[in-house]
Amino acid sequence: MAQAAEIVQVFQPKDYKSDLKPIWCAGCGDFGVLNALYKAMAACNLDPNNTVVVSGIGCSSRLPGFVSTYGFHGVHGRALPIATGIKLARPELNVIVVGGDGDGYSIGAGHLPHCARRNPDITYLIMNNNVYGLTKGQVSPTSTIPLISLQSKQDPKRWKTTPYGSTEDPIDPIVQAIAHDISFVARGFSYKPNQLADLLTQGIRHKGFALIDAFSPCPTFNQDQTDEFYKERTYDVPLDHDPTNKLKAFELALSDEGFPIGLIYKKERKVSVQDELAFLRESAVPQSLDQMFAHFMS
Amino acid sequence: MAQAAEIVQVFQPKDYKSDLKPIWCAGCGDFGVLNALYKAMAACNLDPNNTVVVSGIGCSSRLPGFVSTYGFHGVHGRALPIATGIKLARPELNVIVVGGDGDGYSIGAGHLPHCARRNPDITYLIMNNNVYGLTKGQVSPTSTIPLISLQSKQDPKRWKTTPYGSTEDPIDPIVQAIAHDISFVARGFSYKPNQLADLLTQGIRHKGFALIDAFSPCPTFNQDQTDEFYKERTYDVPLDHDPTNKLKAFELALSDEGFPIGLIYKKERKVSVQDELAFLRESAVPQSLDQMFAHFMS
Amino acid sequence: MTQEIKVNEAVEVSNSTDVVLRLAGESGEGVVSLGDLTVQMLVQMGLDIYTFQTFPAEIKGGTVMYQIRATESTTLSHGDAVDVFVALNRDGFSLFGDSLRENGILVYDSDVFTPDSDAGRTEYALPISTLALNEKQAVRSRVSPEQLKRLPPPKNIVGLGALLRLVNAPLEPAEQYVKDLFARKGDAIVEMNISALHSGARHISEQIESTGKRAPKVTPRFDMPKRLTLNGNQMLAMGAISAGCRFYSGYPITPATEIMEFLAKELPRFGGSAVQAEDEISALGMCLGSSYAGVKTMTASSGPGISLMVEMINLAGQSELPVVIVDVQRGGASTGMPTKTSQGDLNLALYGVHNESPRIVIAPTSVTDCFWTAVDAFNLAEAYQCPVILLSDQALATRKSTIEHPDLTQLEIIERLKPEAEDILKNGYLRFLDTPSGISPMSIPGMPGAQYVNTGIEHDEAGDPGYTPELATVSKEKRFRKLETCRIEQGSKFVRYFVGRDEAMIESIQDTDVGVIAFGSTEGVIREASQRAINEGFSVAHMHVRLLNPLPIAQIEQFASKCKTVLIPELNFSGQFANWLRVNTEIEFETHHKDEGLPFIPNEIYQKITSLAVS
Amino acid sequence: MTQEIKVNEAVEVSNSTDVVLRLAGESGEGVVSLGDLTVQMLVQMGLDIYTFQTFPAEIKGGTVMYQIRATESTTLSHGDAVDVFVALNRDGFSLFGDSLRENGILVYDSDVFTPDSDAGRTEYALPISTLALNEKQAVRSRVSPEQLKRLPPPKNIVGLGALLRLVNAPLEPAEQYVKDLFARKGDAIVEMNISALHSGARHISEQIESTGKRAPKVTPRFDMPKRLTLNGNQMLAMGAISAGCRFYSGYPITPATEIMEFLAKELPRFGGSAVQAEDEISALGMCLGSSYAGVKTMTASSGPGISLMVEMINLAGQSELPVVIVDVQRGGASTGMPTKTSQGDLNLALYGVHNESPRIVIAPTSVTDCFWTAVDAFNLAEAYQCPVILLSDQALATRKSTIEHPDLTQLEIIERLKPEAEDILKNGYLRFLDTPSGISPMSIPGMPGAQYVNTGIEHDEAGDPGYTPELATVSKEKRFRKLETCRIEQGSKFVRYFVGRDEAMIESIQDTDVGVIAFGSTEGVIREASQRAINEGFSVAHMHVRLLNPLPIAQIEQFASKCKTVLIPELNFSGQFANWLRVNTEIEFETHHKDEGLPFIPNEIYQKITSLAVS
Ligand SMILES: Cc1ncc(C[n+]2csc(CCOP(=O)(O)OP(=O)(O)O)c2C)c(N)n1
Ligand SMILES: Cc1ncc(C[n+]2csc(CCOP(=O)(O)OP(=O)(O)O)c2C)c(N)n1
Ligand code: SF4
Ligand code: SF4
Ligand SMILES: [Mg+2]
Ligand SMILES: [Mg+2]
Repeated sequence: MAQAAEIVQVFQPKDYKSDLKPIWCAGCGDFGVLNALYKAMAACNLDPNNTVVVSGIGCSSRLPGFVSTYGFHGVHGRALPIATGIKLARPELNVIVVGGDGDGYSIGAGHLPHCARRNPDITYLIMNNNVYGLTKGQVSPTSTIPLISLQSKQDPKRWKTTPYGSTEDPIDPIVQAIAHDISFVARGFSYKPNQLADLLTQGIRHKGFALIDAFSPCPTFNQDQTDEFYKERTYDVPLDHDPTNKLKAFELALSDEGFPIGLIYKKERKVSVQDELAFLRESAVPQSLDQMFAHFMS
Repeated sequence: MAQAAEIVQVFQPKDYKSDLKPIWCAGCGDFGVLNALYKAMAACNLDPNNTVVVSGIGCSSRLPGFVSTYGFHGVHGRALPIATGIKLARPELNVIVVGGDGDGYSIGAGHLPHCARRNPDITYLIMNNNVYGLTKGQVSPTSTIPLISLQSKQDPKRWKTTPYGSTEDPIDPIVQAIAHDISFVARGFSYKPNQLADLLTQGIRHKGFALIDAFSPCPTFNQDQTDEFYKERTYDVPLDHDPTNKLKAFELALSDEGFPIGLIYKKERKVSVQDELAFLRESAVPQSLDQMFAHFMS
Repeated sequence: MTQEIKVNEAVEVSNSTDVVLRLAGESGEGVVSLGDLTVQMLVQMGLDIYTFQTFPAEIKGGTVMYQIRATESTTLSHGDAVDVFVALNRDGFSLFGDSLRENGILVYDSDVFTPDSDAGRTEYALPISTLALNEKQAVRSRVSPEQLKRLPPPKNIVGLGALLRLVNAPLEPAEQYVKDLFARKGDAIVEMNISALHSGARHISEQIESTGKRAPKVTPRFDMPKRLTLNGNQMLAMGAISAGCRFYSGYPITPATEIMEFLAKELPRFGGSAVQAEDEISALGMCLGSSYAGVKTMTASSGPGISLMVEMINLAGQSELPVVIVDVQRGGASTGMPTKTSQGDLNLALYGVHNESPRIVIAPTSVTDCFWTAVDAFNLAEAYQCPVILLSDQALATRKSTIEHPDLTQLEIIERLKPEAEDILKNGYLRFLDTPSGISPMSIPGMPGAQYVNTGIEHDEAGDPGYTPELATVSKEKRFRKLETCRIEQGSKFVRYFVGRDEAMIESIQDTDVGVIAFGSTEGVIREASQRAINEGFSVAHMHVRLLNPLPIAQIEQFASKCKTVLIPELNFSGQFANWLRVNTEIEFETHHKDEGLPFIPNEIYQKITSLAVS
Repeated sequence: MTQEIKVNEAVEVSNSTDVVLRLAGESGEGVVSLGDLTVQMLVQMGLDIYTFQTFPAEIKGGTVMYQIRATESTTLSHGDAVDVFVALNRDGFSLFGDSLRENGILVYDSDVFTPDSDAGRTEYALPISTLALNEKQAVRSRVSPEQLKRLPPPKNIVGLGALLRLVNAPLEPAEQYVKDLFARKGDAIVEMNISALHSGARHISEQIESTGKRAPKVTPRFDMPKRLTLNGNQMLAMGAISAGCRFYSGYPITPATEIMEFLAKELPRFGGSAVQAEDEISALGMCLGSSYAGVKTMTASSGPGISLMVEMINLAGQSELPVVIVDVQRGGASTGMPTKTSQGDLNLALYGVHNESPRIVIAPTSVTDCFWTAVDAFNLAEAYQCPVILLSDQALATRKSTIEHPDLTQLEIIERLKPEAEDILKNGYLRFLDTPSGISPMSIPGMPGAQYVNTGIEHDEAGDPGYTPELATVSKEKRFRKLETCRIEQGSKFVRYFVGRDEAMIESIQDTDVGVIAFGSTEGVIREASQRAINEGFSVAHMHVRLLNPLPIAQIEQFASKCKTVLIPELNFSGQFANWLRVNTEIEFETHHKDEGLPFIPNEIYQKITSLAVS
């Protein structure tokens, strides 16, 4: 049997391109991310018919339209619950979630810890441009714009709802992800596309919930965190970093020396909710409708 | 002037008792927490007229009815935004938020990191009973009930929506709070009331957002995490612990040896949103309505 | 030890055919378990049961009330005045005692309080604690000190004995029941409880002998086939499973949680799963994901949770996803009165959407109908590919009722329209194909060549975003056309006509004085009330509408045309159903609406009907 | 360098009193800035401006359209057919070109595309890029190579010159404007731009000379006093500040974000603050907190965000907190059509609540009215202590209009009723005191002895939880009584009557053939349409309702009684306002409703009015 020739369909990155042309601005970081995703999907040989790409709302969340798989473009901030529902209903499907920093860390922030607790086998790719792109340039939870005095010269058009700078500290999505005990936590960068493709490949292959936060600069609305900015400040995760050591992962993420790119934290053997539910279904004694009613007869 | 006698009203714990009798079950941990709160309020000499206690929905969230201050008993999971609104509108008021683990960590989870970013000067007291009390016994994000097989003897009545155990890992609220960079993170225990009163006192005095997670067992619906359970597993934060060292705080919180009680993390000099907004108001050049209109005249 | 008590057949027994018992006392003090026990016994006696409970919002403390009506024929409501009131404390009596009928019987726990006496009623003192303690003392020597310490005095059983005696019921079935219940605790405990049963009975018997007053007598029907005893939440959950629901996600909320509790236990046995979500938004989100993936799915909540779902329901309507959303309505706006009942969420179900996308709204009418309405909900969701909101309510959800086993051979299951593989190959695939019915074949992930992006953005037939005025018009019309298709295909199936208690054909309704049109859980009480009016010579007909949106307009107008006056009774503040009729129909009517947290009682509807017939 | 161009006064000039310009092209390619420049110049010429824009949902790419109507008297709509269409690419023309009137003028960027020619219209080729590049080349030697590299060719200014010439406008004001605009960039740049202005003008002039076709002529009114040029969002924000709003929290969403952007900049100058929340639930939560603490507060969003606020709005209604919630309605259900307009959220505003708690719903009718309606919203919220939902829409919000400076002496500010310190001392304090008006004095933290717990649970006058049927009834009636008080006190202030363009008294409306009743942003277009009908001899009156809940029923019924036929036009799918009238009034009417993302144009309403007058 093992010898029997099996026709294995081998997909190329281009097979994941849909007919819709991305509507992103020229120079948007999301193009690089999309290409990395095509590559990762090919590397994992995902069948487009058995794959669903789920998103919320935002520039980045338009991505499902640009891949040839099944897609679910939901409402703002709710991609994770929707994706979890898909995975729990049909564990054999490949489920990939994409979206923006606003979508995932602001309005969607309440779902992240709970998705981490469930650890479904889905891959979550955040295109982190440190700004709200689609609504044209407001602070996001990852924006870094310190408060300034009213007299200062900062261009108020750049940060539209915080013209004098933000009164809020940015979050650190990686530290937060480790604290939530997400079982695969990585950082990528749109302008390091091969590495990003590799991280996505690992994330898709990882059995459990994988979060890849990818810097994906928005040249239209964020002139602070540009591609240049990140090119200068990112560095590869040191080779000797042990991602399975949580405290070390925190230490790496907290360090002040720029942004490490690569796999930062990994928790092995964390059970996935779809497996636990399958276990319950399989260990249950099947029942007929009549048997169910019988409990209440008297 | 400094010598002029000022009549300083000194409040006693009993002054914070309202006429409503708590409706909690006999033996509920929340009684101890309430008493600790009375003490802490007295220790801080809070004027009941200038103090607001805000809550969501749950057994614990009924607390505002039992104190003699102003109170806001809102909707499930939204106490932090409401409290933030009060503080930002009237920075001179003392604002204390109380509620349950479900209220704060489940439906309210999305507000926690953002309140941390803002760091308003409010004190958040979570009565953590590891269960949904008011809805009569479902898992909360802090419940620990491992999945079991259907054949096992676990009493399915105890965990009503997860009769075979939970498919989700519990969160660690302390690790999460440190990751969110909440500027004062402590753990208390209803059955160590003096220590809890002391932590609350510190939290109220702390300038910024303070979170105190207090174990407050629910004898009616949680027979796993009882007062006995916690009496056996809690210990005082070691005297040499440096709460201002974030990595050390993580290390303490992550350690497997039971639950440290005391101040675990503290971030000094984190600016509060109410101060930043005050700064903006103060540094702004005041404007009349006519001046505002003038910008658009032509 | 068990001493036979002969019933004095000479004592006065009302010849009413049914009896209404009401128990009230401190929550957590055994009211509910005594009620449940009593129900059990009455069911075993072959009687029909219909309960009504109100709980305090507190976990412990507060006053709980448990009303049981038992009849020889099918019960349609919890009744009007109470025949026997069992007050376990003073608060219970003062809060809920006013429903005791004139000449009714008050049993009170004389260990706890003594009511001010009232000439109109008969009062029986029952020192429940003392009697129970005596029974415990009696077995002291037969159990270990350890066991004795943990042994609760059998207060419930004392109460049960008294209640059974009061309604003239034999004690044998209760004896058998008690034996089974305590068998594993050993003989001593069994005998203590049997003795307690008789002790309660004897204590009341003595007083009955002296006053001659007993409650209405209901004759046991021991030859009855077995029936189900269930409440609305349970029946609804069973209907969902029977309809093929295999995924549930929800967030706890009173009074809907029980549905999830039921499904969490049962679904795995049917190859399905239930997941507690972190909030209601996530719950419905998971459901939409699961439906998109091809699995039938449901969530249940109450007002506050449904409010949070508004955005997500709209996504389902706009992107044509089948999903069932149960709203177990509770009392009050905002947090309101979680343990009380209402029909106040009709507006939200109909209109709770920004801009407009289609949804179907249905409401079950009785405990039995909870089963069929759940089945209908899934069928409608699948057939018309849209959210279906099912409006139950607290009274219906917690109402225990004896019902027939639903005839499962009548179960018809509708599956959503799927594209054919051949068709996809030949013509490609358009998820939102514009069709005469508005219904488009829906692919599910895994179908080759039928990929599409499900989206809430306005979109063309392929699902691609588009904003032209033409597209906006055409695609909205397409989506709402499904509701017109539904109205035509389903309208007549979702109305029922009654004359008095009995179902009737519309053809048999002619020249009626008063026609009642209503929806939801009020069906039984209206049937009982109109039967009473008919018995007194009034001309009354009743139409109950189970499909609220799309509304069966033609059927409603036809019914109304046969009635001189139409009455619209409902349990909400502004008359939401009446207003919905104003929007959709030309009919004229009188309204009767209120929203105080309690279900209607028959007398209230009867009064309203007869006043309209007269005027 | 600047060569004077003489206008050939002999060329044909339509004698229409107004002109409609429409620009369309690739988003991000200068359409909006050319439009804004043109508006600026037309305003400086003393003309009245009324714009209408639609944006693509994409950030860049997609087609954007900018319509400008300029008139000598007050403009009430963006007009019907377009007189001059400037197409900057082929898509722009094919998507938006159909509105060009017969005999209209099409100007196209001949560097980009050539339209299929059409006998009916006049076509002017304008090689904008080439002309602009020429101008850039001409200053090459006068700027540094660095500067040259970053210097964009002055395409907008070329376009502006051409447009001004087309509408027969003098170039001097534009010259001055360009000088000021570029002054800090140095003489070379100033001169390049002035030259570009003339280059565009000259290029079109030559073609005008040859065809003799120019657009309708509008005579400048240079003596006009200064006016405001603003859109609805800006006026609304200014109204809020003027009404005393000192706290704002919101979450970005198209098309409401601009309100927050405005307030974030301005509020600190007035001693207030704006905070961007993590989501809409938090935004409204912060507002309720701030209102409870005694500060006037507002949030703004659009459909998806308002949907998320449903639970929190209900809390405000139930616990009687004043708060203003702005819904800038956009097109489509769910994510829908974010950059299009609609009046589709009326249902949600009226009924988006589980069970029932009071709220007020109002809608502004014009850019000016956005100011006053914002003021009203705060006053009503404070006066009746409940949430006020203000329904704006995308078209109104983004519509730029020249308006009079609002007369701030007319500003009346209402503050909430507060308890008197003496009274508290003497009688204690009951937050929810039941009063004849339903309005209770509201304390704020800091007031000694007036502590209470604000709660969404059903509660008594003190605010303590309670669930008795009596309390449920009494307290709900109390809360809804406020709406009746509001209806009586405010009803007549929130309706306006028009005969044609002009405001009228109800007394002057008699025996009218067609009465139009409408709400929201359609006021101007209806006034214009009915004026046109009146000019042609039809008998038309118009009532515009600014208060949707509580509805001024008496006023509406009175108006309707004076009209033979009533028409209800609105921009949504099912006729939500018409249905609301069915619920509340006895009047009969015809409806005209659609929801395709665009505002009405006058002709469409005119057609409807006249067809009804005739039939
Ligand atoms: C409930 C709701 N609130 C607000 C919006 C408006 N909105 C759309 S996308 C977006 C944020 C976009 O930022 P991000 O998620 O970072 O994505 P990006 O565009 O930067 O890729 C917002 C606020 C919405 N669609 N729905
Ligand atoms: C929107 C909404 N969803 C659900 C509920 C029902 N509910 C009330 S309290 C509660 C959880 C209570 O648990 P917790 O917050 O831990 O408080 P505790 O009772 O344990 O003190 C829930 C689910 C609600 N009131 N509102
Ligand atoms: S606005 Fe920014 S994030 Fe959006 S498409 Fe343009 S560059 Fe990308
Ligand atoms: S149910 Fe639990 S948490 Fe609630 S009052 Fe009782 S003991 Fe306390
Ligand atoms: Mg972003
Ligand atoms: Mg809890």
